[in-house]
Amino acid sequence: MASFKQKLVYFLSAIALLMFPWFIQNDYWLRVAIMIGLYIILASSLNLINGYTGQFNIGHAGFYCIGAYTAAILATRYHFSFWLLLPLSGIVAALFSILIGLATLRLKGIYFSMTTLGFSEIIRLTVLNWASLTRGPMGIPGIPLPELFGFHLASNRHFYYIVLALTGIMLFLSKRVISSRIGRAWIAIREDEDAARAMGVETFRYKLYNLIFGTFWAGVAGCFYAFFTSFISADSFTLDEGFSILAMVLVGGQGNLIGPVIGAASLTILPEIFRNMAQLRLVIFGAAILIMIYLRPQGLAGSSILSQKYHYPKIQRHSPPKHQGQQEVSP
Amino acid sequence: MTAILQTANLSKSFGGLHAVEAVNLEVERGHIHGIIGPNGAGKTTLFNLLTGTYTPSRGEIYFNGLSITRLSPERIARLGIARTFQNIKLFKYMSVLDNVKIGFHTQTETSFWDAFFHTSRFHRDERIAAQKGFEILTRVGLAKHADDLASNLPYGTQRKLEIARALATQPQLLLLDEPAAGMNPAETAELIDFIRKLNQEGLTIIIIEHDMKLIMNLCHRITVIHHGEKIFEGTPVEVQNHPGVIEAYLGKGRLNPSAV
Amino acid sequence: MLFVDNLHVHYGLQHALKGISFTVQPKEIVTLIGANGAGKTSIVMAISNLIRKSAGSIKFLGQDITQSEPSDIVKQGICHIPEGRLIFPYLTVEENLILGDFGNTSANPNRLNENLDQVYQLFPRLKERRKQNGGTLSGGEQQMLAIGRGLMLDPKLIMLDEPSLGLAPIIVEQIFELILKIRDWGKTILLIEQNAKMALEIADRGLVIENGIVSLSGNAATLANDPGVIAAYLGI
Amino acid sequence: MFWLQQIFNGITQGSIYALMAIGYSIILGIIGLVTFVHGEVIMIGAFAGFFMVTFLKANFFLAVLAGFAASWLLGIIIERVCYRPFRSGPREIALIATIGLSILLRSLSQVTFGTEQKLMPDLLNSHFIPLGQIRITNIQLLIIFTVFILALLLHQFFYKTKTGIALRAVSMNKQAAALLGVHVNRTILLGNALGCALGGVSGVLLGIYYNSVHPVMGASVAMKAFTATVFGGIGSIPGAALGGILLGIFENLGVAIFSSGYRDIISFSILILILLIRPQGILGRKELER
Amino acid sequence: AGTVKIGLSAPITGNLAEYGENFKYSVLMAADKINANGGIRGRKLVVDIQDSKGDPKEAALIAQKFVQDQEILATIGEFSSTSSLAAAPIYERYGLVQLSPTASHPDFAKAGQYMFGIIGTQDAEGPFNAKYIAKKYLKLKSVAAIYVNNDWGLVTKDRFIEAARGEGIKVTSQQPFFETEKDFNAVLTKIRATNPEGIFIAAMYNEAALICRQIKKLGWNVKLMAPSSVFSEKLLEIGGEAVEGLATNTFFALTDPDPKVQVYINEFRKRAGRNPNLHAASAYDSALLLAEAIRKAGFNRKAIRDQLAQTKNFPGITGKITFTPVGDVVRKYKILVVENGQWVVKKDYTQ
Ligand SMILES: Nc1ncnc2c1ncn2[C@@H]1O[C@H](COP(=O)(O)OP(=O)(O)OP(=O)(O)O)[C@@H](O)[C@H]1O
Ligand SMILES: Nc1ncnc2c1ncn2[C@@H]1O[C@H](COP(=O)(O)OP(=O)(O)OP(=O)(O)O)[C@@H](O)[C@H]1O
Ligand SMILES: [Mg+2]
Ligand SMILES: [Mg+2]
Repeated sequence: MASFKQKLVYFLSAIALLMFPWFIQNDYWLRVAIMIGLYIILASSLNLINGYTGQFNIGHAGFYCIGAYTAAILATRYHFSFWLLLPLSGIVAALFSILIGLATLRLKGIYFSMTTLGFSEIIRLTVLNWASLTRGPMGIPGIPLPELFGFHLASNRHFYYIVLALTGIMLFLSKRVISSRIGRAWIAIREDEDAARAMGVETFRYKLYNLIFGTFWAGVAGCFYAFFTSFISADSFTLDEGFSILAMVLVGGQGNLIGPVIGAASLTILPEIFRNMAQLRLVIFGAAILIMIYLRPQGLAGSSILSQKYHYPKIQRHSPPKHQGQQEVSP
Repeated sequence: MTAILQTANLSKSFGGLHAVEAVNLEVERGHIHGIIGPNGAGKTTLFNLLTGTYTPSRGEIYFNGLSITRLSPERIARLGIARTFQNIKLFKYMSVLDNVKIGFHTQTETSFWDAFFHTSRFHRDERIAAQKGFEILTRVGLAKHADDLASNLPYGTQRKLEIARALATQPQLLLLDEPAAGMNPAETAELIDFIRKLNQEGLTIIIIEHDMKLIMNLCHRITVIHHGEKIFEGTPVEVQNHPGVIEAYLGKGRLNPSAV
Repeated sequence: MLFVDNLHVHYGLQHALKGISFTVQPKEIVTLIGANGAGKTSIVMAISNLIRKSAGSIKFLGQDITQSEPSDIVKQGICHIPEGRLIFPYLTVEENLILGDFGNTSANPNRLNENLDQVYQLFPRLKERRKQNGGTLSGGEQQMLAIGRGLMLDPKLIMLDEPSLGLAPIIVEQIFELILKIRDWGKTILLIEQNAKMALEIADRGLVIENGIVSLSGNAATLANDPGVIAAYLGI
Repeated sequence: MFWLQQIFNGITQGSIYALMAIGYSIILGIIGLVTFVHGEVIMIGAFAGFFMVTFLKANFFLAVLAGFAASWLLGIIIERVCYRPFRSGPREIALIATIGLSILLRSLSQVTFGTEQKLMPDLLNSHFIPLGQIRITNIQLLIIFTVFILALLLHQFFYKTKTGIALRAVSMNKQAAALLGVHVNRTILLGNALGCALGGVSGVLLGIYYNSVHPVMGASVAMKAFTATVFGGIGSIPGAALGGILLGIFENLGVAIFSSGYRDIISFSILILILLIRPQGILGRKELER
Repeated sequence: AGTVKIGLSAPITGNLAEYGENFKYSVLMAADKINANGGIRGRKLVVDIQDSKGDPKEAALIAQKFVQDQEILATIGEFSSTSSLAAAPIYERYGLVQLSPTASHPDFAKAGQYMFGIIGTQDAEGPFNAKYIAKKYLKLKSVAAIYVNNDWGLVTKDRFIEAARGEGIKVTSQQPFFETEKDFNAVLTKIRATNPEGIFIAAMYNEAALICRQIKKLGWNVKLMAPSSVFSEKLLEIGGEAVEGLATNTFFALTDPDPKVQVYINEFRKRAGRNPNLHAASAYDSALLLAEAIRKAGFNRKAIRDQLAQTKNFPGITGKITFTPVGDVVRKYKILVVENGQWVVKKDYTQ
């Protein structure tokens, strides 16, 4: 149970987040804040997969893409409402993850990563090729504004509160799952799959659950993004997009809930701060990533557990030969 | 007395190597059954077969009379067989208590729904895991380490934790693969007492060990494996006096005072 | 030939070694005994410079090797056969052995083959399994391989970390015989053992490590009769 | 005829993938993790070759050598910046370092080399060599030949020389290697530099084959290198070579049968299918179960 | 006496940086020229340059930044139609002009009252290419198309193919490729099997040059044509002999005797170290157009938009610019052909 002091901190930050649009009378920074929220959902959902079960998904953008296109297509052609599409897009993304998972979850390490990468590209290229469904490279413009009780949610403020709520719900539910039997099973799988099975953990099933839960939120994020920008195209779901989500998770610190939040925030804000650097902007951004991990290798918010992992001395004690052989090659 | 575990013609080969060859094993309920044999004889492979980590090339395994031959490790664990590993396989970056809590996986049923809304089932499950987990830790003397990271424990203590974790699954049959490896004689003596106590509480145990003091002190029956085949089975006394076993395994005992 | 002086090691906040000092004379067998987690492994790891020392110095044959690269320490003639064996799982037995030659600085052009033959003679089992991947060997076979690999180096000092771990009694017997034989070849041995009784039987001197300090040291026979040692490490 | 030509195109393209994959596979083996900076390694190699050719009027071999040397140096830098400082930590950290360095290098070379595509002169006076009915250029043949020789040499190196065995040993267990007298830092440096240098050579070949070099040319080809490596099986040099060539063939057949839009869809799908049947890649070693 | 600020949103870094750079040089040149002549209504023109990396998401973010900054009166950008379209809803909602020098997607100008494009849409260019280049100049009876698989490439190809069919030209094959591709052998071998007389290459100059080279390497003698995007010195440099005879169209020519064009070309060469291409010229005109509109309308976003919409026969270096009611420009194209390694305007075929 959270201590009183912790509760107070939660309460105050909740107030601050709720008041934020009133402090900041600048729609640009508000938009940046919305993008941060979006990326928090994406990075946190990826962290659920990579950080908690140790599967190394590097094609998260694929699920994000599915969510966005599901929402865009159903909203523009069949006039589904935003509120229905939020969960629906998540479900569609999760359905795809079941497909992928059934086929590939038995693969280990890099091989699993490779299939997620391949999947992400297959999705993007299919979007580009299947013009009758997705308008191909033309993208889908004119995604309508969400409505609430007949009232159009048009302003950035509205979107801010929507994404704030989504992020909150996502983190809250994640926290609850993580600290339950399910989350423990996930972590056990990350630590040692054989041992987890010997404890009766149906590792395949739990990895699948994990993938479903993680990708569901990527789908939800996709739906939010589609409605927020009102125009989407395949350009927004490249491998690079997937890598930058991954970078957020790692810079923030994986395997704990706050890490990706901080990672997403800092990697979204940094490029904005460097805006005036013209051509040097990305040079500095790259350098900044390097500096951040030099300063805090376990991630900006690396948990105490992971930092112990990091300070672990050169020899892993008593590690059996299998592990030396197997783990060497993993992403 | 009835057999809790039986194998018929159990075999496993890797490429051309017959690691386990036509082994017929029968373990009585309530016994401590020892498995000994030279290095590379196939003992660990046998355990891996019994727990579903490997699928047999031939033969059958029966647990409580039911065939478990091709079941997955997790199914077998649910049926009541728990094990420890020769190469310790703890959940390194989890706390000691959390390691044991995983053991309750099969006895709890929190679903996503329960976790989201903290239903009564969730609370019940968490209570079970925490309370019983702590009980088990207390029993093996690890309670004071409950919040430590498993990987920070000394080697011998890690072995204890592995046993504790296996016990948490509430097994009928416990397989221990070299539990005394890396322990000094004093610690081994402590371990012997502990295993005996578990057995007296009704747990059937199969144990692989090279420490003859432990084996001879504990086991009701001993199976000797050599080159994947069962070469002898009998009581400790019979085993110690069997010339084939002495030649293949025990040695002359000249430099080996730990053998009783 | 080996001087360890005031060695300190920290793991994070944990102070694992708190000022260990001892020496090893040429051609003797010195054994380190102690409970689990007493710090025995940490001592040899620190000597090989595989873990960071917080303080202390180590001299070997008059040379200061406190901060030398692990690979240079090997080349000075210190062979460390680690706990857990650390076999290369995807190299064949023979390739594993060839690697043992890496730190060998002798000028003899045939030394590789000669040493290989010697090791195969010592462990016929390894010869049988020459082409098999190290990772598929059984525990005992891996221990043999690890020792054989160390001998390929033709070292002056051999540090063995629990060589009997997980071995069949008959093999343990052989390994202890082997240790004596290796000493007879003129090598110096630093032996870590849980099986204190056997270790003290073959050793010249012994050190008892407790909680990161040397609590007792002396002649092996004397230690074996010390009531405290008997109670704590030799069992009933 | 049409198919033969397509397959042959695939083999040529595949040989370049193969060379990149071999380099990638060495790095993957020795460092033990995916690197995201390999595209920039390839690009820097290509630029080194380009500058050699345009400013020093060098010939083919010097250009290749320049690519090799430049990327070798870059390999050393990468090892110092991305791998060594984080060797004792979880490997994801090094991975993010390669992402950072990749962004940095790519944009830095845009700033220094200019943003535009550069023309790589036709060094070899490309012309056709008639071979039955299919058309093959001398460059295609040279590329295939170079890759073949390199693959052979590397295989010998890794299995027959002590340094090669040491490289493989270090890729499995650094501590154990150190205990045997292998200078681990130096070996890792060597392995990474070698893998990068091969990337540099493939960069030069790419530049010559397509007559152009570009600061952003790396990213997409590096993905191919990664794909080919996994396809062929991690840790196997012949596997990486085979993976690269098969990838090239599948891509070209994919275009021939469907359309260019489906090129990567086809090759990724085949890759995933193959991994389902052989989870360790075509020639990859099966993981030990112990 | 204060400043007048306009925004420029362009890919300054990232994969499209090459194109963004052209924008930057030209727009800054235009600003310098205007300021040298006393600025706009006595105020100095300053350009706020923001880098979008070519990422639609960033383009939208920049749009938000621009609309927020009350000093910014109008903006130039984006390079690609995708990015321009992603930013369009924001410019429209807040009422700020987005004038794209290059977006030729027919949907772009339609995306709102505040969207203007001056490159001319493919609705006009496609028919010109089919009728005058394919049919009249090259006298093709059959043609195949290879196009970059993005919105621009697709539209360019579609409009051309439609028009070509209308002219009675047989279309034998249409094959897409992706921006990052370098190896066109497979596609070309495939197209070649359909045996067209000519090939229409809907690509930017870099890729077009590589495609021509690979066509040449296949030993394939086919007539080459392409949309105006290939007009660049780079095409000649990278394409070499392989682009000889390639026909395209333009409304901006380096050989244009108009002194203001020549002044621009010289100045650009001085700054960038190379000749300007169509994109660059178009960006220059965009800046001049905005300056003119601001001069006439005053410092009000809405007024500037209204003024811009009424632009008639504005004398740009790319020809006379008149906006259609939607916000597009109908261009007058000339045929442009590579002859002896030079771009040559074909007078006889001028429309
Ligand atoms: N996955 C595998 N692939 C190939 N061979 C294997 C595999 N697992 C075990 N073996 C071989 O099977 C034989 C039996 O091994 P096992 O581990 O069962 O021996 P063990 O009796 O447990 O020995 P120890 O007492 O040393 O642990 C050994 O020769 C070993 O090399
Ligand atoms: N990598 C590590 N991280 C944290 N603590 C460690 C680490 N390695 C060892 N320790 C701690 O340092 C102390 C000494 O360990 P060491 O391995 O040297 O003991 P040992 O005497 O060799 O024990 P064993 O008989 O189990 O091999 C122990 O308390 C152990 O928990
Ligand atoms: Mg075993
Ligand atoms: Mg130890």
